[in-house]
Amino acid sequence: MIAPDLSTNIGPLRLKNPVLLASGTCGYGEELKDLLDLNQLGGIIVKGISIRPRPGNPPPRLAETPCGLLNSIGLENIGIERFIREKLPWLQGLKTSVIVNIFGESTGEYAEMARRLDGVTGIQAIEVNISCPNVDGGIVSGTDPEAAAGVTRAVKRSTDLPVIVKLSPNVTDITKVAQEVASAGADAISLINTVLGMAIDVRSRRPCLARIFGGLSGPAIKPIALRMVWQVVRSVDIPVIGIGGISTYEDALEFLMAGAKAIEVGTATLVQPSSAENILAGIRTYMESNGLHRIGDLHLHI
Amino acid sequence: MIAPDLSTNIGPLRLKNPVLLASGTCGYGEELKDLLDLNQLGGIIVKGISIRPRPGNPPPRLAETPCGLLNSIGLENIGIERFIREKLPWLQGLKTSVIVNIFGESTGEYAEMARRLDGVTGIQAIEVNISCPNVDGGIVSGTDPEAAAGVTRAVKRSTDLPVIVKLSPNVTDITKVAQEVASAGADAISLINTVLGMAIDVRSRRPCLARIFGGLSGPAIKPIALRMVWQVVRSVDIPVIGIGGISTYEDALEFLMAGAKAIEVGTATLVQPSSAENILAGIRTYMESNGLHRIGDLHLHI
Amino acid sequence: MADVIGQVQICPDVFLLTLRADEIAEAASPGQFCMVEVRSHGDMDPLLRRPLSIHRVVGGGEIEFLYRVVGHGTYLLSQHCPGDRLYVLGPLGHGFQIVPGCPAILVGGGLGSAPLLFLAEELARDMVTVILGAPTKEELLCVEQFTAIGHQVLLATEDGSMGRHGLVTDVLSEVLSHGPDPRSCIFTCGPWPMMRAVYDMAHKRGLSCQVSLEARMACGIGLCLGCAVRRQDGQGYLHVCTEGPVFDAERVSWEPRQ
Amino acid sequence: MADVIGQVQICPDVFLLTLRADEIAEAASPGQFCMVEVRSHGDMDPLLRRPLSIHRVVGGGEIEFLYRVVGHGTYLLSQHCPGDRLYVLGPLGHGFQIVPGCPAILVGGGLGSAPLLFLAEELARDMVTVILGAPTKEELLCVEQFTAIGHQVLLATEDGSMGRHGLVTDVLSEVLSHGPDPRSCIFTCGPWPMMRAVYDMAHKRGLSCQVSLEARMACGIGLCLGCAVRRQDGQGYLHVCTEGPVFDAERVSWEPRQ
Ligand SMILES: Cc1cc2nc3c(=O)[nH]c(=O)nc-3n(C[C@H](O)[C@H](O)[C@H](O)COP(=O)(O)OP(=O)(O)OC[C@H]3O[C@@H](n4cnc5c(N)ncnc54)[C@H](O)[C@@H]3O)c2cc1C
Ligand SMILES: Cc1cc2nc3c(=O)[nH]c(=O)nc-3n(C[C@H](O)[C@H](O)[C@H](O)COP(=O)(O)OP(=O)(O)OC[C@H]3O[C@@H](n4cnc5c(N)ncnc54)[C@H](O)[C@@H]3O)c2cc1C
Ligand SMILES: Cc1cc2nc3c(=O)[nH]c(=O)nc-3n(C[C@H](O)[C@H](O)[C@H](O)COP(=O)(O)O)c2cc1C
Ligand SMILES: Cc1cc2nc3c(=O)[nH]c(=O)nc-3n(C[C@H](O)[C@H](O)[C@H](O)COP(=O)(O)O)c2cc1C
Ligand code: FES
Ligand code: FES
Repeated sequence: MIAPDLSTNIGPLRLKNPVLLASGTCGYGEELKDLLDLNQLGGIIVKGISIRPRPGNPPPRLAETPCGLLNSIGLENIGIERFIREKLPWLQGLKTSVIVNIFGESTGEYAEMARRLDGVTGIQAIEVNISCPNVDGGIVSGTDPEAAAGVTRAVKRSTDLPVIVKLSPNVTDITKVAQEVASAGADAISLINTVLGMAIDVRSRRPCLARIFGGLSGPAIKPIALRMVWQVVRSVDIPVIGIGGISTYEDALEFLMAGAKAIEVGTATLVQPSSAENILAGIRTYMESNGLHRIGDLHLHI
Repeated sequence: MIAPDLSTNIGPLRLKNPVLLASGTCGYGEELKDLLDLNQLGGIIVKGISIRPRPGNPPPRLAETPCGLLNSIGLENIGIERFIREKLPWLQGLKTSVIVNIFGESTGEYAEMARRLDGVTGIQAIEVNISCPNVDGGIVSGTDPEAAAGVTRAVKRSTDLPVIVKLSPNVTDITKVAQEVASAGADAISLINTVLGMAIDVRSRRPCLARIFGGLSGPAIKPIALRMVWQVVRSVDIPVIGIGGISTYEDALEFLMAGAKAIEVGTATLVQPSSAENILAGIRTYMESNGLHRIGDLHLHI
Repeated sequence: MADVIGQVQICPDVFLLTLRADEIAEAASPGQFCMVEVRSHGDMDPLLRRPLSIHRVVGGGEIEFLYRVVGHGTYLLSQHCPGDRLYVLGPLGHGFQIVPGCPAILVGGGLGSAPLLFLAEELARDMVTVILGAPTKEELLCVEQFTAIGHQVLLATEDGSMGRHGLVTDVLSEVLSHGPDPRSCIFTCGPWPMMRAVYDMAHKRGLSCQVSLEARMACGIGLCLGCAVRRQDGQGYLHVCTEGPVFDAERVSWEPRQ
Repeated sequence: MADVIGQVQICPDVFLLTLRADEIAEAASPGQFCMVEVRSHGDMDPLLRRPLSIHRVVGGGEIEFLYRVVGHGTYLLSQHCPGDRLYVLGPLGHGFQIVPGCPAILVGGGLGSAPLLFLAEELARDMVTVILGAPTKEELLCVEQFTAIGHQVLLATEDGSMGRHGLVTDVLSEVLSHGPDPRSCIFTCGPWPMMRAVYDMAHKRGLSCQVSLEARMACGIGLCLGCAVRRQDGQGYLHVCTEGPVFDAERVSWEPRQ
């Protein structure tokens, strides 16, 4: 038996395997160092950063729902300068791909961050979050195909790093946004970010989150995410990274079978820090026992 | 202690209490007669009917997902004439509100059905399904505000029955559709219908549903539904009926607190046929022990 | 609500669950099924109950289910112990139609013997041939129970470890080659390809054949219309929970499933 | 993975869970917590683990949690029996900072005594006053355990069924009215309004006060940034799981929560 080749190409970015940690659920990597061997994974996408530090939203920021998690963190982060100074050095020691997730309040801010990251050693790609539901105006650029394309173009112009654009699921037609982003030059698309939701605490008679709405993640959203990945894979020519509720290797296989070239593990890491390792091991075993040699062999052609 | 008044007005339609059975999950009522006392409930919304009988989609039509159910029934139904002849007589014997859910392939078909139901005894209202994800073209009128308004106007013109328009969640901005539908004269809005999703069986390496995509229902979608109900309640002046993942009385209270005037129980009835009764009992007890007199008292004003 | 009375592991993946459920036991007939809760109360996942055929009704209001652990739902079910209580809805659906006085041939593959034992017990006084098959001897189920009733029991295993080396359909073909009574009824339950082969043989010889079908179910009582199977006449679909699970095989489309 | 060694119901809603977890027992210090799995393996719901303070470390690598069943998660936890295994992540967070030689006043309301017992044991050789309160006598927890260590234990119940008729803060106010050692440290855990009142008293008298805070947590290890509480200095938020759960009360904003 030949050991399967788990490597996968996300446009110009080569990953040693298709299992990534999703932004906002793995901190800046170091928090996980005793709990998970990051070097085994395809890569890590660090917590979304912005130009200036952001304090985030007032608490409560979390609520649990059936098979799901609502969050309204509000992109709390230390800002791009402190990230480069304080967090990147540790990440540079990793033997896996480091992808930086960026969020801007304007096209200009996105471009500025891309420029700032360009040429910095230890960063293999940028993931552009145009879809955060938890900051004012955050979701707009993710739901308007034109605006999404504008951000994509600006970022592409400002960096030579591979650019992955991360889409919001809170749209009528995800394929339109995907096509615009692809035409605008994105190297890859990742999806989905969280689904806008809310919960009410009937004991206290108040919304569970201080900001009322939050982003839904976890197994509950997996069918929605998988449907959108399936649609986008069939409507653009660039690689697609699948995200949403992936907790087991079977979940990951669903996305790879739908045509995703890689997957990101989000909420599952919060629940069980070593989830990504188990998922990777499960994919490998499945490919071995089904005689599949390459990640692409998993893709269903229907 | 004064017993709480559970009655609620959905525009011109007065319900004895806010608990309804959702279309497509309670058959034509008779199937439940030994399992649930329909006369205790606020009303029943029968399986969606169309002008002509429809065979529905090929199997498999169902798949289970975490805390959710995917279905692609495809509106299998016996058509409006056989419904009136064969199913309505039994429903006429009920002492609860009977609401007929209609689906048309064109605005004309919707109007024709509304006309056909107008004046038929034993029907208290029409629920207009502009949002079925499981039939070709079904979702379009639900995601295009203009088209939704067109269907609403046509139905309103064709009947004197109260008209409830049921919205699809698969849109970027639910408030736009809601506002259009309200301006077009709808007496009430119900939401949400199912969320478009899919699942893949990794053993057989095939999509779980023959039609690949299906509608996601059940507890998994509750946070999405609640968020949309909250948004719509705050953007239109007509009554809103909340639907989506309601399984317990706490779930129902979340929707009533968000401002819904009534709720529909869907998938929960499939799982446990008497769910609606338990939910109703729970609402009553909660109101009693919190000294609330009317359904409207539950509404949070934030 | 039914009390769990027993949960016995029969072979590596197969369990026998006994529930106390007087009303179901009273009303049940062979081929009917129940929707059985698998999760613990208050849990939300897995959402749906699981359909299981009534394997037997035993003295004093008890019902038995014979089931294989194939996924999370049946795994959870196997974790329930005496003392637990489960929601069970049943008996549901249309079972086997017994034609009194006609010889019966029961053909079960693997877990397909689950509903057939109940039938065999009801047929106790008739002429009955039971044909059971499985991949290996270990997976042959209920052989003693069928034998105890006094019926003729013929066995087949794919590895030849017990009975005939081959498939149940090989045995059936031999049985039928002796020119069976034309009033014979075949009753079958098992994997789809097996039932299809059994139907083909019955159809060729003009024998009546009743099949117990499976389909994904959400409600089990006709509410969701999810449990559709194609009709042979092309006129839409049959619903396994209300019109079945046992059907005259002539009504069902045996086209390969997509 | 930790083995469940014991699960004892202490009073109607409160359970004492004992787990075998050598490494956690070895490393734990008072005030730290663990993220404890509540569901059964393979289940998806409830999704998250639950944060619970380490109540005690007992001989031979065992840890105890004292917890109240308040919702579905803690209910499920209470259903786990010896023989079960649970995923447990810990010890997590920053615990109480013991200042050797300084008198300590421990103030616990209701379940707030959970983390204080471990602290009391570590403080065994110091001057310690323990003040415990609850609505009723039945809900006063661990009184014997605190007494057994040899500390002075003062009690208050809201219905007067045991100790002083009133709140723990009434007792604290009396204790402090005697002009306490200015080096005294107050350690407190309990409902937010109680901790706030305790902080106010300490602040007025210039005494150091450490509070053990709660917040909704998803990860417990600094990944999600969900467990934020406002800083007193207005400069954003503290994170309960990594910077706490025990904080110098002067760092925390005591503005009423929205
Ligand atoms: C009327 C009827 C009677 C049945 N009687 C028995 C019986 O007596 N003994 C027995 O062992 N099994 C019986 N089954 C099948 C049983 O319902 C499924 O094995 C069970 O639902 C699987 O649940 P799971 O969560 O363990 O598997 P899942 O994780 O849901 O699925 C695992 C595999 O099992 C198959 N499966 C799942 N659910 C169903 C379903 N509802 N129908 C058919 N296949 C399914 C899927 O294709 C999948 O590949 C019956 C099914 C029906 C419809
Ligand atoms: C660091 C830390 C240590 C803790 N130590 C203990 C302890 O030793 N003993 C103990 O009984 N409890 C402790 N708690 C609280 C405990 O985590 C919650 O009671 C538990 O998570 C509730 O879960 P549930 O599913 O039963 O309730 P849910 O159904 O989730 O909620 C029921 C109620 O409990 C409250 N609640 C739920 N989760 C949390 C949470 N993570 N933090 C705070 N409140 C919550 C909610 O406001 C809600 O009204 C601690 C919490 C933290 C953050
Ligand atoms: C607590 C939390 C914080 C998140 N922060 C970010 C972020 O900073 N940037 C981003 O692009 N996505 C963020 N996400 C979204 C996730 O990366 C992921 O897209 C989403 O959670 C769906 O995947 P999952 O179901 O596996 O969690 C966050 C999600 C969670 C739960
Ligand atoms: C099996 C099934 C069939 C349905 N059929 C219809 C239908 O005919 N017409 C309609 O308007 N909605 C239909 N729905 C949608 C439900 O009425 C409801 O809007 C949706 O399931 C969300 O609610 P729930 O989570 O409580 O099930 C159907 C849902 C299910 C699960
Ligand atoms: S399972 Fe619902 S109709 Fe058959
Ligand atoms: S709980 Fe996740 S950061 Fe504190």
